[in-house]
Amino acid sequence: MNPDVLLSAIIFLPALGALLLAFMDSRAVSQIRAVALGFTVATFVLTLLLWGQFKYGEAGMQMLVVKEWIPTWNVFYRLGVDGISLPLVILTSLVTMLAAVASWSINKQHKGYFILFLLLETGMLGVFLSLDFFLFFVFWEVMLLPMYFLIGVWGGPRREYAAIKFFLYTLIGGVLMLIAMLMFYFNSGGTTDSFNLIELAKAAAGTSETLTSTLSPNLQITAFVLLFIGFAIKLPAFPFHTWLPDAHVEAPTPISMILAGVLLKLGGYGIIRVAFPLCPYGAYYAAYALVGIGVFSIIYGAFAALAQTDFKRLVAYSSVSHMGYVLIGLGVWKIGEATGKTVNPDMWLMGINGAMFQMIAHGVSSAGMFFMVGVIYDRVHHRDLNQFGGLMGRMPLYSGLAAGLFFAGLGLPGLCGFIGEIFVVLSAWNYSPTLAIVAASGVILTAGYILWAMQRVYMGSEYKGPHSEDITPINGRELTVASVLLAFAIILGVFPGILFDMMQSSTGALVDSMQLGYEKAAATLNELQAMR
Amino acid sequence: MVGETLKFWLMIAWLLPLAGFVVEIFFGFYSKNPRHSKAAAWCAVGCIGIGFLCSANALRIWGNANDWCVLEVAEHSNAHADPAHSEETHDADKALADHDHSDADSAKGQTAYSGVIYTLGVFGSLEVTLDYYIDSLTLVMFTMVTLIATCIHLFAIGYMSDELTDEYVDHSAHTADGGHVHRPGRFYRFFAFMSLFCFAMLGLVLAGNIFQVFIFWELVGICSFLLIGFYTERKTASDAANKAFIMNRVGDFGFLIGLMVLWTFFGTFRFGDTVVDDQVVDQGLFSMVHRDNTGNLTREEFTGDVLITDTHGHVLTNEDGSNRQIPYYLMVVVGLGIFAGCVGKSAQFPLQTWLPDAMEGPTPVSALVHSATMVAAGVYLAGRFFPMFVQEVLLTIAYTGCITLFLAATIAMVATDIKKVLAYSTISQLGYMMLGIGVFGWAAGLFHLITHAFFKSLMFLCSGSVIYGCHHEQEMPKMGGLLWKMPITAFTMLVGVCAISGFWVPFGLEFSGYHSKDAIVASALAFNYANPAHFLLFLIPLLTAGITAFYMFRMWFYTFVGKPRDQHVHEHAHESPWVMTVPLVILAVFAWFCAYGGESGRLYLMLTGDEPAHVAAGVTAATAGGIVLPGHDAIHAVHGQAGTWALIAALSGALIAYVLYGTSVVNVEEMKRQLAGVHGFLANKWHFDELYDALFMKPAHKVAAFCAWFDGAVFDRILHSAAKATVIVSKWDRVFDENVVDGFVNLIASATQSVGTSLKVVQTGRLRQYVMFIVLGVVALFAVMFTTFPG
Amino acid sequence: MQPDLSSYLFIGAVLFVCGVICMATKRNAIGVLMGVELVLNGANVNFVAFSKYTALGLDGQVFSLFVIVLAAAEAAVALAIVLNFYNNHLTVDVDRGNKLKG
Amino acid sequence: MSWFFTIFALAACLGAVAVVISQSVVRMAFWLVVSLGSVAGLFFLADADFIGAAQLLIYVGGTLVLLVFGIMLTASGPYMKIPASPAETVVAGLIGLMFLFMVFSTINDVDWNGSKDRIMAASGQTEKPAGFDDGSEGNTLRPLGFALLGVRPDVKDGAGYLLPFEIASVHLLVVLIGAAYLARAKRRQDVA
Repeated sequence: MNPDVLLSAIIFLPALGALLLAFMDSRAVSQIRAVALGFTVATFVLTLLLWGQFKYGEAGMQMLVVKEWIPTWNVFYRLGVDGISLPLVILTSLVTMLAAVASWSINKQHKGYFILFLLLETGMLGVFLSLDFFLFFVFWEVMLLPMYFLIGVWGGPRREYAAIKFFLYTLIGGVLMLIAMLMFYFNSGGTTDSFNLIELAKAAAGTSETLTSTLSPNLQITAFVLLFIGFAIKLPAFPFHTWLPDAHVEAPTPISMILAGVLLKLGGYGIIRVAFPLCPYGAYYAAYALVGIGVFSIIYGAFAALAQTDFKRLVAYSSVSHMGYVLIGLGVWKIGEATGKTVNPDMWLMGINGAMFQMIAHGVSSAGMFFMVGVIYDRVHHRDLNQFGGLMGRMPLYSGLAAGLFFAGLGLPGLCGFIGEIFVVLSAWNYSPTLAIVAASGVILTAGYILWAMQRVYMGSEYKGPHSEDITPINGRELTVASVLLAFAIILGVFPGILFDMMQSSTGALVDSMQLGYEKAAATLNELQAMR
Repeated sequence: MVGETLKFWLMIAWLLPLAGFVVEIFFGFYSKNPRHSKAAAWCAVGCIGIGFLCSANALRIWGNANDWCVLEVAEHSNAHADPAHSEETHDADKALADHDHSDADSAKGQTAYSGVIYTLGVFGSLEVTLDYYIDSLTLVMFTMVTLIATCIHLFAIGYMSDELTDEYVDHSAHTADGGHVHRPGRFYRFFAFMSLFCFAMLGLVLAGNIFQVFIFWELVGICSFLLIGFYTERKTASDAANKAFIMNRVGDFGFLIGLMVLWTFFGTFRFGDTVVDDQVVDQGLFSMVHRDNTGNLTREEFTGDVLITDTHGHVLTNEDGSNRQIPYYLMVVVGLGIFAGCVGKSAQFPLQTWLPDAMEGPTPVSALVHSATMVAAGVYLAGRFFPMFVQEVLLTIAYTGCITLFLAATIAMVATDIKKVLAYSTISQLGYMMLGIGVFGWAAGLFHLITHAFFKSLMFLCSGSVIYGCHHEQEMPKMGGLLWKMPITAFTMLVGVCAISGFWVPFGLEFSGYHSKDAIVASALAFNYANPAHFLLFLIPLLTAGITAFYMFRMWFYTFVGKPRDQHVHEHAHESPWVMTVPLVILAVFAWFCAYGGESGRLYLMLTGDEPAHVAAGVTAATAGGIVLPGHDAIHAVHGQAGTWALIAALSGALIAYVLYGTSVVNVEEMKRQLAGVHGFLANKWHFDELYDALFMKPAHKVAAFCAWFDGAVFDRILHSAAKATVIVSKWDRVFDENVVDGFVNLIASATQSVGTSLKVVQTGRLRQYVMFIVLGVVALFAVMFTTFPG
Repeated sequence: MQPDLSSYLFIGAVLFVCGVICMATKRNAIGVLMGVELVLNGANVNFVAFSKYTALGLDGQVFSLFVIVLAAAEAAVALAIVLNFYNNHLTVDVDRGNKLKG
Repeated sequence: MSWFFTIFALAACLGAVAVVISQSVVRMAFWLVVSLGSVAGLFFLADADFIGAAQLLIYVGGTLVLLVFGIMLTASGPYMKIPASPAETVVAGLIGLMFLFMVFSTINDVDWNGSKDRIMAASGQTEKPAGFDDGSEGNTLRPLGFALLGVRPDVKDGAGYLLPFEIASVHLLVVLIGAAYLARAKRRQDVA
């Protein structure tokens, strides 16, 4: 298919579905579900098509689409895909599709739910595919609103609180990003390429032909900090994470799946696509903070998870813990003080690849974990860890699948969680032995809270909570979702090369360009000092 | 070429159990009659049995390819070896039987093969792969694991047969109302997990790099978790499963640190060099560190850093021309890190507490996972990674092993649960192996690993048979006098007990444990002679050899002889069916004879065929730590002496056990009362569980609670107060808005209105007046104009 | 006395003032209308005078022409309004139409 | 010539004054005719023959007739004379006189010839526009016609009045319709 059409179709097909749903009778629930599911499946097929057309080994952007949008402000409709965004796009459409299947459990206002759901998918895919900073920002915000309503209307008892908390946090992040965006725009002269992420990145590395003026090293630091906070909120990293447990706990199951499976990845993606290439010097400057925050998030999230009694909250904190690895992997950039060159750049490359893998892996495993929590919640309507037990006997198949997905989250080899974590940790010693050791100790805590939770829920002699009579074996629909996720977890865990092959050219190019960018900024600083 | 063939056969042996797992778990669940069919069990037995045949075949191919040079060379130096009696001793030798020994003088060719199975990820020059590394140790381990696993699978068909029901009553699991748990049987699931375990264990052995070892390390861990927690309804079982996994993770944390250092400084995980057409294509770790002729690592003169070399011993350089090197202390960290993993897996001090609890799993699991294979994997890894260990690490290993073997043996003396006795004995024996490796008796440690695997799995199966025959009664105080109720079990168990005690029998029919334990004690003695400061490393194992014999015979006497202590148990006891006794007999044969010939026997020679190069000569020059390590000759010299001491210790231990438990000369209960303090201390396992609970578990939960509290109380409070502040500000804003801003607007409005009202009167509505006003206005305007701008 | 610009302007002024007074004093709506006509004529006289005596040229005449046309139109509409007013109030007294009184 | 001017001027002024003074509407109409007709005469004297003709035709012949029709339609008995209050009359007269005085003084103060020269100098004209009071032309009809059609032969680069002319025509049409609508006979409604 023509790339212009394909990329736009991937983004806007769900929106089209939402439009179609708007004209349907709101009482025709099964048709609404079928149409919504149909559109998500179609989108998934399109992303697979995209994968088919993707050329391995090319470092740059592929299937570029450039159309004028708001010429007065130099805003363009720029789309493209590379090895970094492609896996995330596929993950998004996959998780959304599965979440659509999981949405059968939604029991009110189906029409509105699915319309918002599909709009959300459009926003997410748009963020991953857009290459124009403004367009990126627009899609970023487009995502926000449906999510707000999905939590606020279809959520649990404290849904309004959670929704507003989520909304405010993300909005603050968006505002910080907006400031940074304008910094870049005006510092690069406000020309036609001033919103072009690719050219801005090239300009930072000093290889751009169209943009010559860039941020000074000090401004780069400011811009990076702004962008980083914006993305760290989404990630979520340690001091900005408190929206996550509330949002997850209150959101309905499929929305939790999307939140954990896709939305958190936007933070990591933003760092790797925007913050890093656009301000390499700032990135290096803040690298220690990045890794430090990542390590702290791992330990803190794991400890917090250990103390939870709400099943879903535990899984939510496990997300905080797991996403810490992403920050570590991205940040392990060490520059020799004497040489000014990167020490062991391959280690950093490995860290970035590991971080990317961790994002995908976490997308699969945490979506699975949330779904598994949702399955049992649909039956017994509570999530108190101390009131479960004995599910292994009552729902053996469900428990088996859940065990698989939880093991994936625990980082068991052969399942997806392992590869990302271990590669990140392996790359960390080169950067800082202390932080690496602390990060590695996370394996103990992770095992602790996951196994303890599994023991309380699945093992034991009998079920201890209310609604014991409602515990029925897993049904076909739930089985499909869970087994697809588990299958992906196994495939990714056994053949991680599938992902690494896809992204290694792009990540390699990123590492190279950032090193160039750092050297350029360092040269500027030296000149300044020489002048003084 | 040979490497490819070996890889082919071993891969089959490795992957068949995985296929078996998939079939069993799905077939078991979806088959028509999952609760009554033994098909899953036969499938599992088939898979692992074929795996055994493949391994044996691979061993044969390997031997043929290098003309059994391992054995030939050895025969020249050990004249008293006797190949004529070798047939029944070891499976490898069966293949040997058809072989012609004409090529005895040929030099030792290539015996280790390694290569890539597939790539996990490539990052610039870094490459993470799944490799295979096949040498004599791999092959012996493969054969041993598959053989024992086959026997145990067979045994388990009988042992687990009461799971073949729709309504299994678990007497150990209680519901809230005091009843027993009723559940469907889970026969197929057990065998599926067992198959998965076999896959993971074989993968661990086949692994060609340390990272891959870590992968399968974790996988065997999770299989162990699943199998320990097989009776998920029992709280004790799930607790034990968690404990096992988490304590292993503590060890793996160290393992991971070792991996990180290796990866950062060496950039590879491979063990050996990958050789294609006599060219080294990928250099492995073992050739990256070079040892000089004293057996020490080549180090940089001033900094003392260890130099990293290529296969020929030339120092590799970085891009900027400096030498590639790793600080010496990091070599210690690597060694200790990897060893930490071994400590966790092999239940060494201080992570030993999980293994006794792991006995909650079904007995075949204890036999396979927690005695013969998985727990021995730690020793295997220590042996495999031996070339990278420096003296400090070896000393740590030795002391860890020494502490462990004594600790566990003392606890075993007072344990009453038959499986717990065996579990502590396992820990103790693993300590022996570690000690052997630590005192440079590389071959001795691994030798004991193999022999121990046979006799300990045998004893576990025997205990399983007893438990099965006594209807799941595990407490020895309730047994007694079972000798003629279940004779096969009793006598095979006696073989195991003698083997572990290391009894000598004339005419070369010594029990296998005699050879292997002798080797370890000899190494320790040689080490003691070389480093007199570390005399405890010899004395304690020697003493413990006596304790071992004591508690083992205590167990045997307790169980099988004397008067029946529980009439009910005794009356219902019966011998197990053939499917359980046949494996016992097979294993008993191996437990007795597998080490036939001792250090000139086939097994030992096979095992040491690919011994690390520097082991034979020892480390002759002391380094800063002052440790000198004995070579082969030094060990050989003290062999007879050590063997005698060990035998005396074992015999006296057995004698004391007979006096105490075999006869009624001494009242044991009375003794127990008199030594209540010691007994209680030992029975409470030296209070390690309480200690760890207070040291780690409680603080961890405290910290966790703090983190959770912190989130709610600090972050959310900040957030909420920010929100409240916003609300207050907005309230004030409202007041301001309503009073000031609105007031101003209202003022303007009312002023306008009053002006309008006052001007209203002018608005008469009368046309003519308007005209007048206009005219007046014009006139006035002009008048003003003329007066203001005259002229 | 030859007429000059000023004399025309004087005449225009007289007409204008008469028209204004007419508008101001007459209560009859039609009288008011007549006043308007006078005012317009006064203006016209000025236009024509400027046309003749100044550099304005023909433009003054064109303007006066438009004034005449507009005056006619205005008269027509005003009369129609007056008739409407008469229909509604049965009088033409403009003082009766004081609905706009504030 | 000056005689004629004096006569017409007096007639116009007196007629206007008479309009103001008359109490009867009909008389007022009569005096208006006199006044406007005189103004037409003044136009002729000022060489504005077409305007004079138009004054006669449209004002005297059209508008005044219209007014008379209006008077006839509305002049029912009591409304022929609606006397104003004497005070009003006095005030109006005073104000009117002030106004008159003001205008007169203004006219006298202005230096008309000087201003004419200044205007001509500013607009770059040296002569009076050609084709206006040129005897051979005889009248202003032709240049007016051209001017209304957008052509100005008398002024260099001058713009015509085609657009205002057209607007006026449309305006007249609208007025026609509007007047007809407003004045149409309606059914009587209650005067409440």
